This record gives sequence, structure tokens and C-alpha cells, in this order.
Amino acid sequence: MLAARRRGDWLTSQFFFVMVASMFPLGIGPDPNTLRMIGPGVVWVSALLASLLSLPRLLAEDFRDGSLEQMLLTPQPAVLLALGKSLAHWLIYGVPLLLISPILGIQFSLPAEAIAILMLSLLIGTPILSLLGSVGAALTLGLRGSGVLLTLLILPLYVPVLIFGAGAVDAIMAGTSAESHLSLLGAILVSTLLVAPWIAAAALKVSIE
Amino acid sequence: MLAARRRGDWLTSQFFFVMVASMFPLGIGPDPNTLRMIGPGVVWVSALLASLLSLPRLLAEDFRDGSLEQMLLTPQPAVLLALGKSLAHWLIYGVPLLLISPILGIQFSLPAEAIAILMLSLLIGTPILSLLGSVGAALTLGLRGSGVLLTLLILPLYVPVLIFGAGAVDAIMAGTSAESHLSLLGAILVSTLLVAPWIAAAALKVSIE
Amino acid sequence: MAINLYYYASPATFYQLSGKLIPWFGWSAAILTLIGLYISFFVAPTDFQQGEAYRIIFIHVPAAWMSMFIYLVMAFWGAIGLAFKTRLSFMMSRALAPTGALFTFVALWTGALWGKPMWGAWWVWDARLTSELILLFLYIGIMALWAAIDDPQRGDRAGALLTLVGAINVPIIYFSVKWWNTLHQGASIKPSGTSMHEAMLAGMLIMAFAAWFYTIAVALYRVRTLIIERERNSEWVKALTGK
Amino acid sequence: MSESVATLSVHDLRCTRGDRELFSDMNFTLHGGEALLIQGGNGQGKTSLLRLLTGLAQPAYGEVRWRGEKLARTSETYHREMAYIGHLNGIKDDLTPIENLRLAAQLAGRTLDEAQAEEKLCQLGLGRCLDLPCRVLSFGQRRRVALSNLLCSNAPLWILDEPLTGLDVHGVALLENLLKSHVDQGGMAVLTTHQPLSLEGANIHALRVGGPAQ
Amino acid sequence: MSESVATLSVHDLRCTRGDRELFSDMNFTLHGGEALLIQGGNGQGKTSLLRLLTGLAQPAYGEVRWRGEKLARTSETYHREMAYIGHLNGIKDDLTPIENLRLAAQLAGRTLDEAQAEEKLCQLGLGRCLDLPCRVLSFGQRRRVALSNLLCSNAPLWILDEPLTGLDVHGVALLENLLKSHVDQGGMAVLTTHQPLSLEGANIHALRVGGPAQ
Ligand code: HEM
Ligand SMILES: Nc1ncnc2c1ncn2[C@@H]1O[C@H](COP(=O)(O)OP(=O)(O)OP(=O)(O)O)[C@@H](O)[C@H]1O
Ligand SMILES: Nc1ncnc2c1ncn2[C@@H]1O[C@H](COP(=O)(O)OP(=O)(O)OP(=O)(O)O)[C@@H](O)[C@H]1O
Ligand SMILES: [Mg+2]
Ligand SMILES: [Mg+2]
Repeated sequence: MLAARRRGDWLTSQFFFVMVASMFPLGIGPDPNTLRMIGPGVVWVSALLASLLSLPRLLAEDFRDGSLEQMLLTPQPAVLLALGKSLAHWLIYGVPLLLISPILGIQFSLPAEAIAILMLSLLIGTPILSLLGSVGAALTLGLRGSGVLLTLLILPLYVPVLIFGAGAVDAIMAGTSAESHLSLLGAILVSTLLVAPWIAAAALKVSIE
Repeated sequence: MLAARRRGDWLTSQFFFVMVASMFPLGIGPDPNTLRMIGPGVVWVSALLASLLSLPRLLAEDFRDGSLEQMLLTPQPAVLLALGKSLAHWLIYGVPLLLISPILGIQFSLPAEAIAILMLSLLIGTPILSLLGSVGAALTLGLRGSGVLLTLLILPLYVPVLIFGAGAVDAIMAGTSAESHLSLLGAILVSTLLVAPWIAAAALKVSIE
Repeated sequence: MAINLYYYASPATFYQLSGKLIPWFGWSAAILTLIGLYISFFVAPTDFQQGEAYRIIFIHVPAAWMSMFIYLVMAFWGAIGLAFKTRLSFMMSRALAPTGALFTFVALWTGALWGKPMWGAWWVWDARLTSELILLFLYIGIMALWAAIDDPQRGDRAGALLTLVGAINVPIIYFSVKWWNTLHQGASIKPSGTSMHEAMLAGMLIMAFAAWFYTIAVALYRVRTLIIERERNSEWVKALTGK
Repeated sequence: MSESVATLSVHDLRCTRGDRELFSDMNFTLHGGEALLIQGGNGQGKTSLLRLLTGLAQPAYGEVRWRGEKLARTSETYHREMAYIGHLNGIKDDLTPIENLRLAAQLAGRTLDEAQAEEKLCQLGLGRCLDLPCRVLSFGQRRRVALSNLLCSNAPLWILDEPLTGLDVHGVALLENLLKSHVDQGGMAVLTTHQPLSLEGANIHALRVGGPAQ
Repeated sequence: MSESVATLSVHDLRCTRGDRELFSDMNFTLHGGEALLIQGGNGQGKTSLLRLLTGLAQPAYGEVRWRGEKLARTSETYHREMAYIGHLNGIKDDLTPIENLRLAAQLAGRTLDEAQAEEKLCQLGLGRCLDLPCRVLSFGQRRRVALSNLLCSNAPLWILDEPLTGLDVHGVALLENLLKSHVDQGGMAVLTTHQPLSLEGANIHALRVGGPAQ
């Protein structure tokens, strides 16, 4: 399923994050103190938006050219397909984001330990975004204005991830422990991992009909 | 050309902005002073991202189902087509954003006059985003990974708009006049209006070949 | 006109010509770099304000100049290509881009290195720095666009259009120090004269020429590769490689 | 060459795709009342030729002329007098057939009221699907919607790329009649198809692109 | 009903789309070595029927059985033994034909090495386009890539929706031979087409969906 990926896509999505995150200092102003304060939130919000931006492509193309049909007709259960799609999304979107996040951290002049926690929270959080996203993408497949509709459906589900993810980094910067935030994130990850692929698979079947 | 638009799209894109802009307080924390400081920047960055999010749909669908070919084969010059497309994009993306921006301003507890300037800057700035966006969309039409590529090409061009747009509001909040920023924005608008449709039309012809 | 321009615009002739020119430019670049570096590190005096750190200028400034200049040349070739449909000019444009990106990156990198001692930060969101960063993104965007389009002719034209759109950024970089009051230093070399020490000036100019020759040599080399690749089915390339 | 005679002519045309040359040195002239059937196997360059004729693609060498003028110079007139239907239908999935027809007419600068659109669509046997979004129509019905655009335009030159794909036997017969009456009334048509087409009596020429089937 | 006999059977099948009933009370049984040709005009419900047979769509009433079991219960086995090619080709534009074939095989849990894929593609006359991305292939070549998937799978049941669209005469002959040898070797096929198909000698049944052509 992943054989189809090219290396070029990776590089471009890394640049993409750098650019999105660089927009904020430009819009907000260069004061390092302000930047440090909003840094974790901004990186997290960019992660959410980047995930949203890449979701419509996840299934729409397969749907249009008929390969989704073909995939549903393989002997593999649809749940595996949904899981594979989430994984593919995470690989092309989450992993580059993770790799580039230290640079974003430096741009916002975050301290080193905050950067470490930021990366950790992204490592736990971005798979959740991909898993939830695949549900949304499957539900809105082939609908008119599916891009915006997808956002509407998915953003509310993303909010808890955002709160705990950015909260973890804020906590470390305020000098308290980030552990509780991170373990909550972990719990969310486990539960979405168990539930989301099933729902996405069911949604896929409905959409393809 | 615009007959094809439906009302549903409008509402959804309004919700989109509210939600994106509401994410920031969630990610950053509820302190009103911080919020006020970053408010204009955040609204402007959301405007940019929202524009990016809606751009791929602008031409891709027409390209895929062959209507773009047909449009290029009408007696109308391609420049008009490109201009019409930019206008359509602005109507479904820029106008809703404009209408909703006062609410965002209140969310970030901006003072009334700052909100007025915010709206004014958006009124001048969002058409620029649509015009430049149509160039990017035309260039990346039908390419592999065109969504991310589009971002990569277009964000650098968006940056000046962001700087002057957010700068205008910041200036008014700092007590100075926003006029110079706004008139620069106006100048950019006029020049893109004169140049962008031609380039977009040329790019369309190249992409369709 | 006595010289037939179309003669030199044909890839086959240009291929031969550039083959002869490359070594000249290559060696000049190497020699000038050596001289320039020698002047920069041993001849030029220590700056009374900035100490030894200022020596970064000898790399920083030529790189920054080249980053902007190469972009303009690319836009020029792109425009020529769009107007006259000459294949060679698109290839020139393509051949220049990686070097341009390289110099932009070097300017940013050395600037950042220099910024740490001078301004106390690797990076500030100042207008010149920002617009230089945008230039890097433009270079990358153009190359990404080329890479994404399989058909070379289509890629040429799409890339040229994008290059032209982005060209407005160059004057912004150049004049940013004047238009906005920024941290970054203003131009010290003006048509009206300079405020620099002579050895410093000489070092910088020599380094600038070295960068020039390097660019030309590398660009010519890349054009040759491009020509061979594009014209691999034509008679003269077959004759060339077949022997 | 006189401006007023509607002819489509092709001079020394060469077409390359990637590094492959599909055809070269192609010459022909098409006058009013004539149809040209382009023949050739899969991938021999029929579609590529038609796209050159529409002006959507640029030839590697040679030129296409309409009324004796190069396409690039006369594109506005040409586009007014030419109708093209390619492999893609060029219809919007979200719109109903009637809306699609009216949108196309509007883009071309013509006006078409609802009753007219309905009439044309019924003529093509789409009477039962007038109010359904095209997304749910069957493959052949979508093709028919695209073809009904031909009925609405009064272009003298039709360029049709495999117009018969997906049509059932009635549809094929319908299209054959359309073509015949168009040509008999002095119109021109350039078309490709892999299916047998019976246009007896019409003034039809054939042109083969590419070499032997690969 | 014995598990081991490969039969596809349809019981009291009814299909509705929107508020329109396309067909009802359909019953048939297909055994190994038989082909079923579904006939009917545009929009009569051929594609809808085939999608019910694949299990992609659910019938409004009645059921489809494979080896005597309802599709929903046996979907894994069924998908292993069935190959479907619809109006959409299901190939990736960014990949070359070889990559496409290997991807499809991998998804189906088979392995296919490059030489094998190349061989199948050459068999379908795609020898010259092995390394081009499918985006640039011609309409008929893309269809051939989709059809070459059939050669790679060893499914006993083929469900083909208008497999001939876009194929030139050689392509049609090729496919006819393929079908014939598949059926002769005990395979089954359900297919639709609007073009004449010559499968003389094969055990072929016909089924008409919908009423008279509208
Ligand atoms: C990443 C950071 C930096 C970037 C992107 C940057 C960019 C540039 C550019 C584009 C130029 C050429 C413009 C012109 O010729 O007018 C330039 C020149 C120059 N830069 Fe920087 N710069 C950076 C950091 C610095 C720092 C930290 C210093 C020293 C305090 C510095 C000192 C200079 C000087 C002295 C010149 C020559 C100006 C002239 O004589 O024309 N730059 N830089
Ligand atoms: N970049 C490329 N490199 C090499 N060959 C190419 C390239 N792009 C297209 N081609 C070839 O050009 C040909 C285009 O054919 P075209 O679409 O005109 O065929 P056609 O005659 O319309 O075929 P069909 O009957 O299948 O519609 C194909 O054979 C394709 O493989
Ligand atoms: N929501 C709906 N409401 C009413 N009719 C519908 C709806 N959705 C689909 N239809 C009709 O159902 C039919 C679907 O036909 P189907 O695609 O099965 O036809 P087909 O026999 O394959 O035709 P073709 O030969 O054109 O491929 C069409 O006539 C279509 O108009
Ligand atoms: Mg074709
Ligand atoms: Mg059908």
C-alpha cells in the first residue's frame, strides 16, 4: 500500500511545515517573549491544520480512479485497509512534522526540554489525528464540498488532542510535570486505535455504495 | 460561471473560520492580554490557511471532469476565465471570512476600531490571496502531490499580504496610523489584479496541454 | 548583425562552445577564491567594532548578492524562453536554480552565524532576513515544480511563469533595509562610493568574482547535462555518444 | 486563401509526446460538407491529433489553419465555430443535465432557456433523468449529456473523440443520424472511433495515424 | 447446496436507485464454464446489477450467493475468487503499468515479480509503455492496463463492465480470446457490452435487464 509513495513528497511536506509555522511570527511580530509563550500552541495548531490539509487527498484520489473499489474487493478485511490508510497518512504527514518540529521550536525560541516534550507530545498525538482523520475522510468521500465538510466533522474531534498536546508543553514551560497530559494523550491514542479503523471501514463501505 | 455555486458551501466555510480561529485560544491559553496581542496575526494567518485549503478545489475538479478544456474552448479569452475563477474563489472564501471576522475579533477581545481596520485590511487583502492563488492552482494542476506543492509555491507570495495586513491592525492597536500599511496593500491589490490573471491564463494553457 | 544569434542558440553549437569555456571559468573561480580568502583572513584589518567575527562578511555578502542576481538571470532566461520559445534559455534557467538556492542558503546560514554574536540571536524576523528566506522558498518551489512535471516542455514553461511571478521579491530584498528600519545593515557599496577599508573592499569584490565564475562554470556544466538528456534522440547527440 | 471559406487545413504537422514521435508530415484540408474519420490503433496518436486541431495542444512542428489563418491568431472565431468532445465528458457531476447544458451555453456566450435544453435532452433519450444530478447517471447517460451539447451549439466544425463509447445501439444510431445531417447541411466533422460507423451517403474521408498497430 | 461447487446464484434480486426501481425478481444461477452477457440500453441497470454481484452495493431485496453462501458471510473467499473491472479503471495515474500491476497483486495478497508483470503487459500490447506513468497513456492503453489485472489473477469468476470500451479491433480480438479460453477452462464470466462480441463456441447465456429501451 505504501509502495506508491515517492521521496519527493516527503521533502515538500517538511518544507510545508516550516513555512506554515514561519507565518506566525510574521503575522504576530518578532518579540521573542510573545513567541515563546504561544510557540507550543502554534506548532500544535499547525499540526492540526496540516493534517486537515492533507486528509482530503488521502482517499479522494483512490475513490475517483476506482482503486478504492478494487481495494475493498481484495481478500483483506476493510479494517486493515482503513488502518493502512491511517498509517500511510501518518507516515507522509506526521513523521515529517515530527522531524521538523525541533526547528520550529528553535524558531519560537523554546527551551530544550520544552522541545523534547513537544516532540514527545507530537509523537503520541499525530497518530490520533491520522486515525480520526481517516474516519472523517471516509465519511465525506465523494460528497459535494467535501473538503470543508471534513473540517467541520473532524475539528471538534481534534480539540482534545490539541488541548492535551499543547498543555503538556505549556506545563513543562511553567515548571510543572507534563506527565498527566501525556498519559491522557496516550490513553486517547490507544482508544482511537481500537475504535477508529472499524468506524472508518464501515464508513468506507457506505460511501462506496 | 458562478451559477454553479450553492448556498451550502458558504455556510460551511464560515463555520470553518470560526473553528480555526477558536482553536488558537484553546492551544494557547485564555489570557486576554496575550490573545489581544496575537489576535490580528492569528486571524490573518487563518485567512491565509483557509485560502490555501480551498484553492486546490478551485480548478482541480474542472480539470478532472474536462470542463476546464471546454471553458478554454469558449470564445472568451482565457484571461477572463482566470479572473472569473479568482472572483469565484473570493466569493466563496473571502466574503464569508469578511463577514465572520468581527466575531473573531471579539473572541480575541480586540477593541472596536481595531476590528474595523481588521475588516478593512481583509477586504483589501483577501482578493490578493485569491488572485495569487489562482496562479498557483493553475500551475500545479494535475500534478502529483499538487496540494502540498501549491502551498510551497504560494505561501512565499502570500507573505507580504500577511505582513501588511496584520501590520495595519497592529499599528492601530499601538496607537499609530494604519494608513501606510493599507495603502501598500491597495497597491499590491492593483498590481496583482493587473498581472495575476494573465499569468494564471498562461499557466492554465500550459497545464491543460 | 554579423553574428548569427540563432547559431549560438542552437543546443548543438552551444554544447561545443560551453565545453571549451567550462575549464576557464572553473579555474578562475578556484584561483580567485584562494586569493579572496587570503585577503579576507590575513590582509584585511580587524574591524574596530565587530572584532574578528566580521570576516564572515567575505562569504556572506557575495553569497547574498549572487542569490538575488542569479534569480534575476533566471527570470530573464525564463522570459526570453516564453517569448521566443528557445529551448536553450529554459535550460539555462534550470541550470542556474540549484546554484541560486545554494547561495541563498549560504547567505542565510552565514547571516545566522553572524547574527548570534552581533544581535544575540540566530534569527530575527526582520524584513531583509524574511525576504531572503522567501527567496529560498521560491527557489525550492520552482525546483519542486520542475520535479513534479514529467513533460520537460510543460515544466519549462510552468517554471518560467513562476519565476517571473517571484521576481518581485528581489527588489523587496534589496530595498528592504531602506524601506523598513531594520536591524540589518544598509548597503555600504553604492554607486556614489564606499565607506569601507580598501582591503576589505578588495577581498569582498574578489570573492564576489569568484562566486560569479563558479556560478557560470557550474551552470554551463548543468546545461550540458540537460542538453544531452533532452536531445538524446537527436542525430548529433547520437553521433557524440555513439563514437 | 479567402477568409470566407470555412476550411480546416493542416500543414506538415508533427506531434511528439515525451521523446516519442507520434506522426509527422501530416497534411490535409477539410471543406464544408466533409467528414474525416481518423483511424489507428490504441496509442497511435488520434487523441493527440484532435487536441492539436482544437488548439488545446501546440504542435512540435507545422501548423493548423482555420479559414486560412493560424489557430493562435484566430482563436476567438475558431472557438465560436468549433465544438469538441473528448474522452472526458466535461460535465459537472453536481448539476442536473439541464443545468449542465445551460451552463455550457452561458460559457459559450449563447443563451438557452430551460425548455430548449429539455427538448435537446429528450431528443437524446434523457427524458427520465432531467432532474437527477449527473453524478448518479449511468455511464452511457453521461456520455449522452455531453453529446447533447453538440445539438445546442451551431458550430460548423465538430471534433469528436470516440463519441460512441458507452452508447447503446439506439444511441449509436442517433449519433450517426446527427452526424449525417450535420455533414449534409454543409457542416464538417473530424472524429475517431474503434466501432463500425455507418454513414453511407455522407462525404467521408479516412486518415490513418501512426504506423502499423504496435 | 454443496460448498465445493463454484456457482454464483441470484435469488429474487431487486435493485432500486433513488426512487426508481431498476429491476426486480431476478433469478439466475451461473456455473463453471458458463458466461453471462447482461444486455440492456443505457441506464437500464447493468452496472447496478454487476455492483450487486460484487458485493460493493447491497440489494434492496433478495440475495446473491457464492458457492451457496450469502456474499456478506463469505466475502473473504469470494473476493479471492472474483475479479471485477468497472467503468473506472482502478489504476494509479502516477505509477507505471508495471508498478500498477504489482501494487494490485500485492493488495490482493499475491506476489508478482517484475518479469511476470512485464510479460502480462506485453501480452496485452503494452510493450512500449512499460515505463511511462499511466497518466500519459492513451485511453485505450489505460483500459488495457486495467484488463491486464485479469491475466494476473487466477480468479474463477470475472465480472466485467463494458470491458471493450476504448479498445481497438486488435484489443477486442485479444479480449475475446481471453474470455473464451477462460470459460473453456471452467471459469465463469459476467459481462456487459454494447458492442458485438463474438464468442462462438463458448457456453454463453444472455440476460436482459430493464424493460424496453426508454
Ligand atoms: C540570516 C541572516 C541574514 C540574511 C538573510 C542577510 C541577508 C543579506 C543580503 C540579502 C544582503 C545583500 C543585500 C545588499 O547588497 O544590499 C546582505 C548584505 C549584508 N549583510 Fe546580511 N543578512 C543576514 C545577517 C547579517 C548579519 C547578522 C550581519 C551583521 C551584523 C549582516 C551584515 C551584512 C552586511 C554588512 C552586508 C553588506 C551590505 C552592503 O554593503 O551592501 N547580515 N545580507
Ligand atoms: N511522455 C511520453 N513519453 C512517451 N510516450 C508518450 C508520452 N506521453 C504520451 N505518450 C504516448 O503517446 C501516445 C498518445 O496517444 P493518444 O492518446 O493520442 O492515442 P489514441 O490514438 O487516442 O489512442 P486511443 O485509441 O487509445 O484513445 C500513447 O501511445 C502514449 O503512450
Ligand atoms: N438517485 C436516483 N434517482 C433516480 N434514478 C437513479 C438514481 N440513481 C441512479 N438512477 C438511475 O439508475 C440507473 C443506473 O443505471 P446503471 O448505471 O446501472 O445503467 P447501465 O445499464 O450500466 O447503463 P450504461 O449502459 O449507460 O452503462 C440510471 O438510469 C440512473 O438514471
Ligand atoms: Mg484517444
Ligand atoms: Mg454501465
